[in-house]
Amino acid sequence: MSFLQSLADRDRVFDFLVPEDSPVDVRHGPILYLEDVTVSFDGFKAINNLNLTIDDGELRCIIGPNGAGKTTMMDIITGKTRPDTGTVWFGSRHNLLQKNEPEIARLGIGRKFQKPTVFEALSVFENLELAMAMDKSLWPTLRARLTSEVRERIDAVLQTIGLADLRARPAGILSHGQKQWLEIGMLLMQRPRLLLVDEPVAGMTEQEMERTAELLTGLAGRHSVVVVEHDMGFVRSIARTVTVLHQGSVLAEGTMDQVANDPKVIEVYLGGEEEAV
Amino acid sequence: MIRILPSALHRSLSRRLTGGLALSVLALGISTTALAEDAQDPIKVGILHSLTGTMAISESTLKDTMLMLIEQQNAQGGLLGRELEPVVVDPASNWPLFAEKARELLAQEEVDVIFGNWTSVSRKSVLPVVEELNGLLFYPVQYEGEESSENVFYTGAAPNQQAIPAVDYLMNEVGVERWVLAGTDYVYPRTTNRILEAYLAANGVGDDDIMVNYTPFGHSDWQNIVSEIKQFGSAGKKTAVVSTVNGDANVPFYRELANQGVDAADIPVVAFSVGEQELSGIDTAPLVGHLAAWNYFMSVDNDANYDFIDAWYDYTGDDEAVTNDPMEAHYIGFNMWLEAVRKAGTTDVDEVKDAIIGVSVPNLTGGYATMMPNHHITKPVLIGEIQDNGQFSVVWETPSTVAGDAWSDFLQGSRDLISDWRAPMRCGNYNVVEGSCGAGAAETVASE
Amino acid sequence: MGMFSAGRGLVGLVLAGLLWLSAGSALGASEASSAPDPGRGLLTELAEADYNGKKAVIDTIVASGDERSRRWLESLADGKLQRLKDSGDFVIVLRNRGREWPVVDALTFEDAGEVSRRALDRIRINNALRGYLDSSLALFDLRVDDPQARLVAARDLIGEVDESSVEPIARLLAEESDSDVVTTLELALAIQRLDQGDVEAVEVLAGNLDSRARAALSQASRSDDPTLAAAASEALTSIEQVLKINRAAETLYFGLSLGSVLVLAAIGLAITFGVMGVINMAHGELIMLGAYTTWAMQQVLPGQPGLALLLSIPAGFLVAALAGVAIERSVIQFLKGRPLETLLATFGVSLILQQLVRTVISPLNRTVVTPEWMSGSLMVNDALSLTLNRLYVLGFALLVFAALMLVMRRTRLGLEVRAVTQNRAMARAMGIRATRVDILTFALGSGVAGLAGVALSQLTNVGPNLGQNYIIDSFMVVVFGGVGNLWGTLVAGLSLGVINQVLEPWAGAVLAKILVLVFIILFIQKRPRGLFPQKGRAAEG
Amino acid sequence: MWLTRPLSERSTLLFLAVLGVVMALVVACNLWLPRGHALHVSTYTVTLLGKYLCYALLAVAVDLVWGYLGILSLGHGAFFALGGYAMGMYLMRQIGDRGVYGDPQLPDFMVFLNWDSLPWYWQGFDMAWFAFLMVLLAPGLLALVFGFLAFRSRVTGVYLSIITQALTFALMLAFFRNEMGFGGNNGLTDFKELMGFDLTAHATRLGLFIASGVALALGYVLCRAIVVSKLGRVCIAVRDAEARTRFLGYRVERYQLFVFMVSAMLAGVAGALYVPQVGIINPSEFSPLFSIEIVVWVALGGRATLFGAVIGALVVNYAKSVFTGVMPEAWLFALGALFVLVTVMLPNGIAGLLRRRRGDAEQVPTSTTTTTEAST
Repeated sequence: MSFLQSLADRDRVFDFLVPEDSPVDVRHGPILYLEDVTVSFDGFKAINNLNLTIDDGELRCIIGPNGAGKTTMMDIITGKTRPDTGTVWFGSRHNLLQKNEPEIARLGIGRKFQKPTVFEALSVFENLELAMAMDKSLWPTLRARLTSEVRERIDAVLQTIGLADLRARPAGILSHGQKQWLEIGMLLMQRPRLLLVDEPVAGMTEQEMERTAELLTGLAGRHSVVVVEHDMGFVRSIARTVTVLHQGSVLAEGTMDQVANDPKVIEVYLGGEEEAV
Repeated sequence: MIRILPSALHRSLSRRLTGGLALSVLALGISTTALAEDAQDPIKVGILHSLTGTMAISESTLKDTMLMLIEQQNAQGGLLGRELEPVVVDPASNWPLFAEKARELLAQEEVDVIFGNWTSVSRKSVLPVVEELNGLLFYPVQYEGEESSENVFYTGAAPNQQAIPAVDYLMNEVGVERWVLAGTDYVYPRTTNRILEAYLAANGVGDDDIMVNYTPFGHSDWQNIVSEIKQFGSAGKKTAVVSTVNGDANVPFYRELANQGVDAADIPVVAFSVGEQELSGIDTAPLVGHLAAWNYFMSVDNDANYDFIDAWYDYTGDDEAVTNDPMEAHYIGFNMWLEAVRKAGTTDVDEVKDAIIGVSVPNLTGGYATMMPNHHITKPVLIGEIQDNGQFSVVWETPSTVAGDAWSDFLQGSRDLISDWRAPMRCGNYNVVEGSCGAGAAETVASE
Repeated sequence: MGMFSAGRGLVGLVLAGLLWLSAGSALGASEASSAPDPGRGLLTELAEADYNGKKAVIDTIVASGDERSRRWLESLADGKLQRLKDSGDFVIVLRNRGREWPVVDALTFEDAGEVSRRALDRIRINNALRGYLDSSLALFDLRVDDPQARLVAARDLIGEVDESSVEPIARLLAEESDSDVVTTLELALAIQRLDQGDVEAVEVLAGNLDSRARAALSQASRSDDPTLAAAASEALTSIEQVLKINRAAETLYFGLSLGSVLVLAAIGLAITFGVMGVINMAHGELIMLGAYTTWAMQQVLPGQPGLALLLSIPAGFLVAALAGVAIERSVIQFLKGRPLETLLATFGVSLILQQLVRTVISPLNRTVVTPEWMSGSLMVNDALSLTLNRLYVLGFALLVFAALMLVMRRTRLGLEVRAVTQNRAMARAMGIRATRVDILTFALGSGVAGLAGVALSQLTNVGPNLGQNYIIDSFMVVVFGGVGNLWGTLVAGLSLGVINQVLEPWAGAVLAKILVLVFIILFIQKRPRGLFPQKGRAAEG
Repeated sequence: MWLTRPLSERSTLLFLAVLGVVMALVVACNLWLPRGHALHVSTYTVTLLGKYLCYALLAVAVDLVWGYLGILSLGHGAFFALGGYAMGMYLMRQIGDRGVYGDPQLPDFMVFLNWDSLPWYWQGFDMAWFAFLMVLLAPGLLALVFGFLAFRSRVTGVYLSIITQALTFALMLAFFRNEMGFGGNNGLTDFKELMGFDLTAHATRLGLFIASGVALALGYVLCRAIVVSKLGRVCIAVRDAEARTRFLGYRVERYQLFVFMVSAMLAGVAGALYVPQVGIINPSEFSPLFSIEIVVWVALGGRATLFGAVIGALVVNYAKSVFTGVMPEAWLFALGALFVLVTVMLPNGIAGLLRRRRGDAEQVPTSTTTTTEAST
């Protein structure tokens, strides 16, 4: 079966050629490196010559008006969309453009979607169980058992995201904010090197937002975190470095104050979104 | 995508399941209990025709025919002083369901005889059941032959009662030299065309002058094929199409012929599966002159036929209703069975089987049909031309009736086989060369 | 072969008779006297002769110059000239269905009441005889003023000319004014000359695409005379080349025609399925309803099939649309957002509708008459003719498509439909009544299915199984084109039609269909969202 | 052992117990109650029930991919039919020289259409082990090739459904072709015996009934084992949010392919047991409408419950058997109405009804619209 399976994998020729779970090499520079990336849909350039570097352990916020290409950028990093040109490197060893989503995920890049996507039919506990970093190929999954070690890890994360009481409930009944946390919890279970977080506080109450900010800042350092967000207040509360995207490329980069005073940014945002003001 | 929630709901659901299953089994069990037969009980006649699905178009009228015949018979006092009771089931044009329903009729309802089936595949499906449970089946449709079962009576035409005389007519009376054999891809056209190819070759028609074409069931786009036929027919020799195209595909076929200007004077089409009922769905004005070969036409000028038609008009309440060849086959088969039961004095299957061989009853074309020892019957062969009123006018007929041949003389495997279900032989596939019955033959040969 | 020469003899004879008639010496001699009608004698002879004998009698009837002969021959050709069994009188049947048939006296043409069909004997006639009759009837028309009728008559002469008729035809040709008739008659004469071994006749025939000319040439190419054979083969080769182009054009037309049927069947589904997301398995039955509406309309307006067909277009649309509304209100509205469940429920609806038609109308197919102006074909040249009914259907499909595009792009309804499709909640917030839009959209899709039914009634069976034959193809077309894209449906339908027809002569009908299906399967691998996928974020939902 | 896990579940044990008891009852009532006794179960009924059990196994196979993996296969009839054909070919070879033409090698239809020798793909089917292997391999390989292509290209949703439909439709047309050497429209029929047992014998029929029941039980346990494993949860994850699962590092297409193949093989087994009981296999089993009907059984019983599929298959087919006899001309109305009513009134099928009556409190959104609307 596993032989057939390896045949079924179209992106790999021979197993031994690709050291799959090799550590990310960050000795020579950043953990994520995008260069000259361009992608267009039907002639519309969603990403236009984008250059971006994220350092190991950094917490980076990315802002930009609607249609600036934030989500598309995430799609490219996680392998969902292939760019027309450009290169994307994870550490100095992994060319992400040659990998598909599961491989990228196994390298240690986790993603939280804009719309909270948890598995609604499964319990909170099971959601975390599926996300846990372990052998995710077919046979082991079929035969997997819940060891006490696994349980402990899941319990720990349940504590962190504050959903311990709801562990046995289906994820579908969680509130919007709880789903967001569950999703962050799932990212934690993956033990990623790099976390991509898309609009984590959309539709949250003040209190929920505070808690989310805590969660994310707590993550930085151990993990590199990229947050895409509209809410300026929230960004201000967590950000160290902010990158502004506009029409598919970087418009400005710096601290929140630097960026907020950049005349180009002000111009872009004036006709645009009210949050910027 | 729908999300259906979680596997947790499983639990003790199966408890309900128990109840349901047990109930249904119980219900089936009860329905199975048949009551002991008693002389005053009605004689049960099973009717196994599709009333739904693709074959309902052809078969549902046969069910009505049987109901009408039974009603008439009951009005005349029934049979052996007992009433006839029709048992109608619907095999829904589903071949395995035919077998199941046949089993239901024989094992559950304990009918004395079954009238049914249209397609060959449904007959093949029912055959083992009828043989296993020793039932009687009257099969009313023209078919490819190559079969003779002890329990089945074939009242439709075998290939020698339809195809060969039709080709003879075209060859001798119309002067056709070039042939298109067009059919639906299933066993009846395949066999008929193989027989015809052999027959034409024996009559000196070259391979170049024969074009064979098969189409799927219900084929509706005939543009290319008609165009090919036109081209094939423009070689300066008189050309005809022998069509074994089945049922529904005929309407678009004839429409395309008419619209591409192929008329009967240029390239006549002789069909073996197009009768009055099929024509009732077509505007026949452009088709006048195309031919069909059958053993009965509604237009036959005969009082028995007119009586039958009038009864049919009355029964259906529709003076535009049509009758056709398989209906006549049921008429003949039903009367033969009545006669055989009277002769045997019982409905016992084995006795009726013996009694029916040699029974003669009037057909609707002014002659008599006789049950032959091979369970096929004698029939006249009529060639008719389509009229603008959806009827056929007979242009030619065989001088006397033709006996159905179960095993074709023109096929390699069956050349040496005959069928005779009378006492000493009792064999459906007797090999005259080896002098032994069917499957046993090979064994004898092997052991010698 | 004997028959053919008999045919040629007849032509000569009739022509001679006609010329004689046209000389003015034909007078109705029978009218004057009250002596026994000679017609009765002629008809008795006709009734009693065998097929070959009947030909001679027909010649006599034609030569007699009796004014009634035309009607006699026509009735004979239709099988309506019949004889009463007891009296031996001749009648012409007016309507030959049912038990009692209305008749008129064949000699006086006066009404003779109704006669039981049992009391009648039909005067038998077969195909050969009918052909014989047709050409003699056509020759009655050679003298008429209408050049169109003369052309038809002239066409009948192609390949039927023999020595005896060369002379009279040549004379008629000299008097003929219409150029088409002239060419046709020249062709007819040239074929006869070619048969005689005249090399010059090849020139007249060269480049002519008529199949009978080709048949004559191919016969000549096998002739013993080397010059004739060479000239004929050369002419044949050049004809073959033209024919090849014609055949390619013909295949393309066949493909487009099949494609237009697919488009018509699928376009309604493209709306209900593509736009609303309802997997409507009863779509086929809505098509069936449209076809039955056509049938019903023709029953209401007997004798006016054309008018009935035209009226069926709005009627079919309405009937199917109303049925669609009923389905939407009774079933689909309860299944909002559960597209797969609509599949199951509408599957049930389709079973019910099918059986309803079987029970209420009949399990048998119904006759839908093709109006005069839709039968036959449009001759582009002698080898390429486009069947009219399919041409109309092709045009109709394009019209329906254009109208639909207009509705979707230019009307308030179209705008609302698109709004509701893209964001239901938002559209509702903006004051669009989503429920009303749902009903209207489903009605529109269903109504278009009804239109497809009206068109299909001209091509195929009108019966309870009609819908089932198209439902699977329809889904293939919509999916192949890309769900939610009307242009996709159009392009997909037409291209699948053409692919099928191009493959068919080469692979056979069954294999062609299989190959098309395999092609669809592989194509979807290449483009998992069809020919024209919806792009961007909307498609991800 | 992962396979035995379901055996510690109460629901599975209950299912097996019910199945076992009912089957034992049927067998007992058939063997030991005299004909004419009110509770006698005729052999006809036994065969009928055997057929239902095959359908139930088929429905379980469909529920596995549809209910848990979210793949609405409108072509599962193809796998069922392939398994059936593999069995049919074995049974044809078993006829040997007892066919009407007495040819020891060629089946009747080949003699009849003048084939001079057995085509290569008929070789080996005279051996039971080979035929039974093909019962699994033929549908399995088709599922492998088809699934490999489709899942690799990420064909999803209705596109996937329609190409599965195209697949079975193409196969139907292909098998109708007489040149294929599978008997064309007439298919394979007139079987005599299976592994030496006379197919018309009552004991054989009982045996086939029991075999079908055992196959259903094993198939059910296998599916449950998959469903309750972590792999089963991955499947549900794929069903509900395919992209998300991928970002968690699962190679979704492998999971899809695996489960699809298991399901196809189960369908093949169901087909193989079905054929000797109904006595015929012909291309109409490939008909797309049949495949849709299977889906209807599952939906009617309740999707994603496995036992719901069993109930659905039994109820619909039982209704069909009864109605076609009791009301031959109106049964389609009843069946059609049943489909409509159940879908409209019981969104979670009969299983859902049972669950509701038990009063399960937890109500969770069951459709995407609810969630989409909530999030927009």
